[in-house]
Amino acid sequence: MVMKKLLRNPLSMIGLLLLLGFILVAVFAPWIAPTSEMYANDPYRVPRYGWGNNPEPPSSEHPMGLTQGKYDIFYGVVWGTRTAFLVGLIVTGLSCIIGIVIGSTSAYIGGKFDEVVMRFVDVFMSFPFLIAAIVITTILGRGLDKVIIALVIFRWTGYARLIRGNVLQVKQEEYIMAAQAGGVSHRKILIRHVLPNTIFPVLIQASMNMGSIVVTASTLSFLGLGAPEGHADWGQMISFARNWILGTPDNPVAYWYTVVWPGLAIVLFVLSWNLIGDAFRDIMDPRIQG
Amino acid sequence: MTIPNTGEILLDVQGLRKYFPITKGIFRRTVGHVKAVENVSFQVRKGETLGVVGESGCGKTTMGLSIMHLIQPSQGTIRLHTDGGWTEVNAQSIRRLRDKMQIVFQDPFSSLDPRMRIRDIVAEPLQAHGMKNRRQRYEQVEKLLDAVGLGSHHMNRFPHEFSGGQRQRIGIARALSLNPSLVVCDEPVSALDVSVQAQVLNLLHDLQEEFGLTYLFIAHDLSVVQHISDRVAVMYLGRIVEMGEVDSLFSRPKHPYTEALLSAIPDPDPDVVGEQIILQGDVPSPANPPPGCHFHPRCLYAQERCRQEIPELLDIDGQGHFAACHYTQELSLTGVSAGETA
Amino acid sequence: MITYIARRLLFLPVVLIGVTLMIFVAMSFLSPYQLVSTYIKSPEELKNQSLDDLVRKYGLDQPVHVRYVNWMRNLFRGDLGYSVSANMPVAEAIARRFPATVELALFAIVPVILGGIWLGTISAKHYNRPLDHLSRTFAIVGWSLPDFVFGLILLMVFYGVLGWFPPGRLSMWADSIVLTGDFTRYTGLNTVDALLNGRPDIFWDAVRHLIAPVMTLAYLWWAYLLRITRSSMLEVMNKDYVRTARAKGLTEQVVMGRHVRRNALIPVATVSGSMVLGLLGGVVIVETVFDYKGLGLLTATGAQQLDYTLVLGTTLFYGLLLVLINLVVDVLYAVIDPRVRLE
Amino acid sequence: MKTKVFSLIVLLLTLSLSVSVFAFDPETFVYVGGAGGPQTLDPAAAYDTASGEVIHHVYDNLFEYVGGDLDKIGPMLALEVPTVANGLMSEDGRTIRVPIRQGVKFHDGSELTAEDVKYSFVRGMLADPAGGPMWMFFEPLLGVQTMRDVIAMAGGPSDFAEIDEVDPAILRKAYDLIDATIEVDGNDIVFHLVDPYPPFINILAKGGSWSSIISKEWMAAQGDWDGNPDTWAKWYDLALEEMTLYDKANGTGPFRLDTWDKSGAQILLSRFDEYWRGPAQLKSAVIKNIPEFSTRLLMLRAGDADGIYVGQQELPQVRSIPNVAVVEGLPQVTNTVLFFSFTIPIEGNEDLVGSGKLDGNGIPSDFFADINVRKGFSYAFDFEAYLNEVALGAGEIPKGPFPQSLPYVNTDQEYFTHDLNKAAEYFKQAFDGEVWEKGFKVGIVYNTGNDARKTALEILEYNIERINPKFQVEVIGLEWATVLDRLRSASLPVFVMGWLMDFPDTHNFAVPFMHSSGTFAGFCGQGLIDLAKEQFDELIAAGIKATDPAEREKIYFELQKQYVDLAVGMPFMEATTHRVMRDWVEGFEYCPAYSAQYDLYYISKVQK
Repeated sequence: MVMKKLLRNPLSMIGLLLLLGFILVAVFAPWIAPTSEMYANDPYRVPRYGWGNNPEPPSSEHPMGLTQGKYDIFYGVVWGTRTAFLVGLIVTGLSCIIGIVIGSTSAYIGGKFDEVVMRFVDVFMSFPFLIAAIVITTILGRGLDKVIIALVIFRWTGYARLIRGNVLQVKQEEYIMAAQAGGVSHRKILIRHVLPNTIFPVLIQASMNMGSIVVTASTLSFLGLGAPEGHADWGQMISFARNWILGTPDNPVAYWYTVVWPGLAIVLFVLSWNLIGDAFRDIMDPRIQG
Repeated sequence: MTIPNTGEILLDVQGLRKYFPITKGIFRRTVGHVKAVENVSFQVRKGETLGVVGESGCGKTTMGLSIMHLIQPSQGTIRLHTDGGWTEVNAQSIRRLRDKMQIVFQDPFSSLDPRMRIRDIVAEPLQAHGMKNRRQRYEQVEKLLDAVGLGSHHMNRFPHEFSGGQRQRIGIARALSLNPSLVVCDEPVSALDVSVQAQVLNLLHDLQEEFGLTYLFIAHDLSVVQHISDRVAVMYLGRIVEMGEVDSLFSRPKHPYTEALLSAIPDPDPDVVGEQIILQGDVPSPANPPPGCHFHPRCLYAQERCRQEIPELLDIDGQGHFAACHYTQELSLTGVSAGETA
Repeated sequence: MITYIARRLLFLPVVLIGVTLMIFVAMSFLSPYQLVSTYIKSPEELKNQSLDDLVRKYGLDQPVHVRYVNWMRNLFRGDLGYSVSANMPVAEAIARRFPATVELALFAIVPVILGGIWLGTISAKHYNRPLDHLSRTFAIVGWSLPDFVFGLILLMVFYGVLGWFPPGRLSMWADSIVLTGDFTRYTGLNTVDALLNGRPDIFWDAVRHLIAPVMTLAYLWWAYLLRITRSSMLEVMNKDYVRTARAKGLTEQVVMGRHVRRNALIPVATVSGSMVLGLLGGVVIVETVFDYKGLGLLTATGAQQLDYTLVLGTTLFYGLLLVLINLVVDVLYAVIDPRVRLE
Repeated sequence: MKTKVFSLIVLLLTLSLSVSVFAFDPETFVYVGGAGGPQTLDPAAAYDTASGEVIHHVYDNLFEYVGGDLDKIGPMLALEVPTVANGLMSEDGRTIRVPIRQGVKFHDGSELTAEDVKYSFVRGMLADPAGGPMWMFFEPLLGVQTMRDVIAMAGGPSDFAEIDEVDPAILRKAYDLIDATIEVDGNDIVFHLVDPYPPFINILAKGGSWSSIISKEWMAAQGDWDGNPDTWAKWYDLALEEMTLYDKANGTGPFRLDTWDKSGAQILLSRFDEYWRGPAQLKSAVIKNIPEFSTRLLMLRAGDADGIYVGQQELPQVRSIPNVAVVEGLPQVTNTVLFFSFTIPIEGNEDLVGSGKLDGNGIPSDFFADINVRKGFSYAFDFEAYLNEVALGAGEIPKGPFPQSLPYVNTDQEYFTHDLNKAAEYFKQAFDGEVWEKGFKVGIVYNTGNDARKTALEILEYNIERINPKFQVEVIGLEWATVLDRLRSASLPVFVMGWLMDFPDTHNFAVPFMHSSGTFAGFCGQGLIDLAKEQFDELIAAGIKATDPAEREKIYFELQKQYVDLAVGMPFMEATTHRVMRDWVEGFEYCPAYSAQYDLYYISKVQK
């Protein structure tokens, strides 16, 4: 039913198609952009075609051109799709799980425990996210895994708060008491009754965040804290473009390809998630059912 | 009307209290308590139905939930007679006792998990009590549904596909699934249409006979209680103010509050114009109950003594009709005859 | 309500201690020689230097808990320590840099809110029609663009090509006036100070430097506000009183203006608080691109150089700010919406 | 609709107001540097280029290089350059007399005396802030490295935590030791060197922030040390910001320090009108720091900046900008080297050494102690590709550890070339053929953010993996802090680092690269330290004491040969530098010894 509604809405339709496209690219990356001989043992390393720094415009060999450091943009964009899904899924998945477990337990148990946990969440939320991410990646070192850790540490709190609010509401429902009266254990009540009735808004929120995680990761790349240099990662590809966006004085778009391709990938990826998420919200939101 | 079973006692409640703290200030200091249930003692005999009535907020639901240990009572002992012995109902024993005590909730819309199928809702207590085999469970569910007047074709549906009365039947089926001896019915029909109310009440009545159930039947409406109960307890501001056999209580109320409640029952015969007693004022806050008899500000017969002294709940006639009123002997209160209401 | 506020303030120290404790815990992962990098910032500075002497001199070999106790002790004396990367005491660095960020946030919040509401209204009015799709797509694109990309493009267009909005906070000539004694810096907000000093030229100069970063921030945040405005407007539009108003034959403009928008704005007002916070804490990139010397940039550079005294000081400050602003938002919420009661 | 039109008009008005007419200011020079401002402005503590940028213009030195030529030293605050020929330097080179120029004014109006000159050096040595440049005076004057060593010479401990722990009598004795090395004789000042030290005059020359001349009276007036032999310890090894000259300055230079606007990351300098050589043409100068290259570039394009810092790799982007002059190929005395650690700890180092054994999945601790391995690596590197593609031709391939612009460097020394066959030959001999047979896996490290060095390592990786498929090289970027930490325990099997001269003498490269106590020996493990002690230390000591140029040449030729023969490290780049400025900037003078990008004294702006 939800699917039908999604397909009927032109925006979410576009979103679904885009997402499908990205999934296909990610799955078939080894065929779309075969791993180069140069880095045969690590397909996520973008091959370089020269040791110089200057970008090179698209050619028949390099359909999207070479970006700063002579990295092949096409290869980076294709394999970057995998990285985007990987980072997005892991970060969203982990922070969702942590947030849901902590948030729902805290709300379900309530009382002093809830109070303590929420103060704990407050502490995490008191860090400006980007600064906190910088501190963590500076301490842990550069690398995608570190970025993921940093993102998870400061993302779960949002989910925890969201689900806590929902659980507090659902907790009042009589069916919870009914289950208790039926002798069902608290753990089972939480899993079987509380979570299924509270988790949906969190999942939608999470899907909306899938896209923005890629943007955040690219921001960290911009600050020199993202994926290791040369790793197929859109954020990094686009941060390679930072010095070239200005073009030359007589041709401001001289290096358009350095920013357009990876930029387009990010924008479309985020767009696809957001269009779906947006439509989802419209569908699920009982308030705007006219 | 069944003759009250004067046999053994199933549930024994002594000095039950449930206080909710009122906190104030920065440090959440406890500055007082809402005494939702205050020193309530009563017994329920095996096979009988004890009706509990009172206005909303009088603590009857809290009492029911406390007995079920769905909320933690503040004080008092609750004992259940099981397998030829007494078991105290407390936080430790309650898990074991769940199959002996069950509850039917007030709101059939909120008491069923909207995301579960009927078969799973009804089977859940079975599963929790160790019935591992899914087939067996569903067979049992089928029987239960049948017993409450629903068919097996309902099993795979979700709650939102049912009407209120049907949902309450499902709730009852769930309560019966463990084959309990005591069922607390927490206003099971108050959320239903009048036409459906009678059906559900009849069902409960039939089930009682079929399964030999004992009911603690909570309602805010005396007319509902009249039919199903053997005995009735009337609660006011957390205390039982009168308790007795249904006939005796209805025809010869011993407490002015009961009298007022009785007078509010609409008479089916339009020619009989009963004198209705309108209670003055609102129910006082249980956080700050009036001194003396809690009912005195609204009582037509209140005397000086009522303002100062809390009356004890005493057996007035030596035959199990209790009342908590200083002047119960002096007053002659009007009741209704048992057959009078529909 | 006063009790509520007091209670929340009571938890402030708990949060602040938690925040600083976390940084110290994170720091315990670092060796003294990693911390020395605050003083030797690059391989080129690695001359005939004895790392051990530096470790000893700055007490970097002390265990983390000892440093935490020392830091706390100094904190109670009002001393936040000295920031090597900022070349000044941490407290002074915050006092100097924060006004810049505040100024940017204040200037940004206006177009963010107005634009967001405008877009949201369009979307709601044309629910599920092309204009709705258009404005939402427009906003989401803004949200999907890494801000450094958009910022650099704006910088190129408005400074590189048109020469209108230069980077920095002030032009050179204005800077030299502001830095001299004749110009009193009351607030640290250049625009305000310029007006207070009766210098409209400096005011214009400051505004000129604010436009491009503000544009970047605005485009970034529009999607968020559009979303909220749109859904709350749709909700209100389905309400009976709005239907009644329509049925009465009121013009669409009146219905929208008087009934829908006003009621739909309550949730918008409540998210503004968190937006101010986001703007105060999350403008690192914009500050970097536009060389806008604010607190975010300072902290980010400090963090990258492992200047932990600075990071501690600023996170403490941000924590304080966050708790206070959230409190204000809660209270405002209760004031705006009579249905809300503060427990 | 009306409101929209109205707001549009307001907007347009605002925009038109905001378009300021570009104003050319011929008397102000704006330089925009990259990341990081000065750490301190104190000449005795400053050791970073950003500090030198300011100190250069505020202070003067005793000598300077004439016309930027490192071989030609002329007087500045001195009246004459001491030589044996003019009698100001003793035959043995250990006593150096320097007559001080009279009538030179400090910015506060006071006049320079010989006493000020002595104070400048003595105060610097006594303060000796950790990590500072003062070793350059301790070495020639006392033959030690730090003030701690001097206290030890005076009979005290050298490992004290606080200087108060040291007996005041010993402190006084330490003071006397230092005091005796510099003597005021009328208007002259006399240095007494413990041994001959040919580059001593270079250390004193312009470009070296550490030998800036400060005013004793003014310092005392600021509450700093007044020359009292018994109180100096109060100013010993203070934190940078606690030092008086941290953000204040009173020199004799052509510009005075107006403001160090720390929160705005800019420094304002203004012309000192009573400069002894006559006032500069520029009235003021602004030195800013903007880390973001694009922002700097746009400022240059717009003419808001007269000169900006541009990294080597970004150079192609500025070459074609109209009205911008790019001066390229400016010589520097520097060397970028690929170092090997001879003794690598295994534990906790698994990300780089793998299994820690020679089993194809790692390297043993003494992997690079085998000369064949080092030579294999060295011959595998593609020097030409790096020079031409990465450095874009800006520099030279070295012939050893000493930059070829220095004296006593053998430019005919035979050096490594890109030769994979030779590399294979050496790898086959390494560990008696075991390396070739089993292969290895090693992580080689650069500090993140340095793209050129990363590329150098990737070139190495690419070539080595082509030699034998069992050879696995992984290029790993580590944060600078981590690099520093792991350098200290010599944990990095292979790393790249550069050395920029302090003073133009071969000695300044021999020590860090080859001496057992040099900066890099410590990072290359006990294996190299032992080798250095045995083979290099004595030669290096002899080299600096030798006064006869022919003798020095012989020694340094030998050191260079040994370095290359033993493949101690692999120097691969002597980079030149460049300056990027608007073409209205005139009078640009360059000297490799300057840490400042421009010598503002000579600069003027002429609109074309």
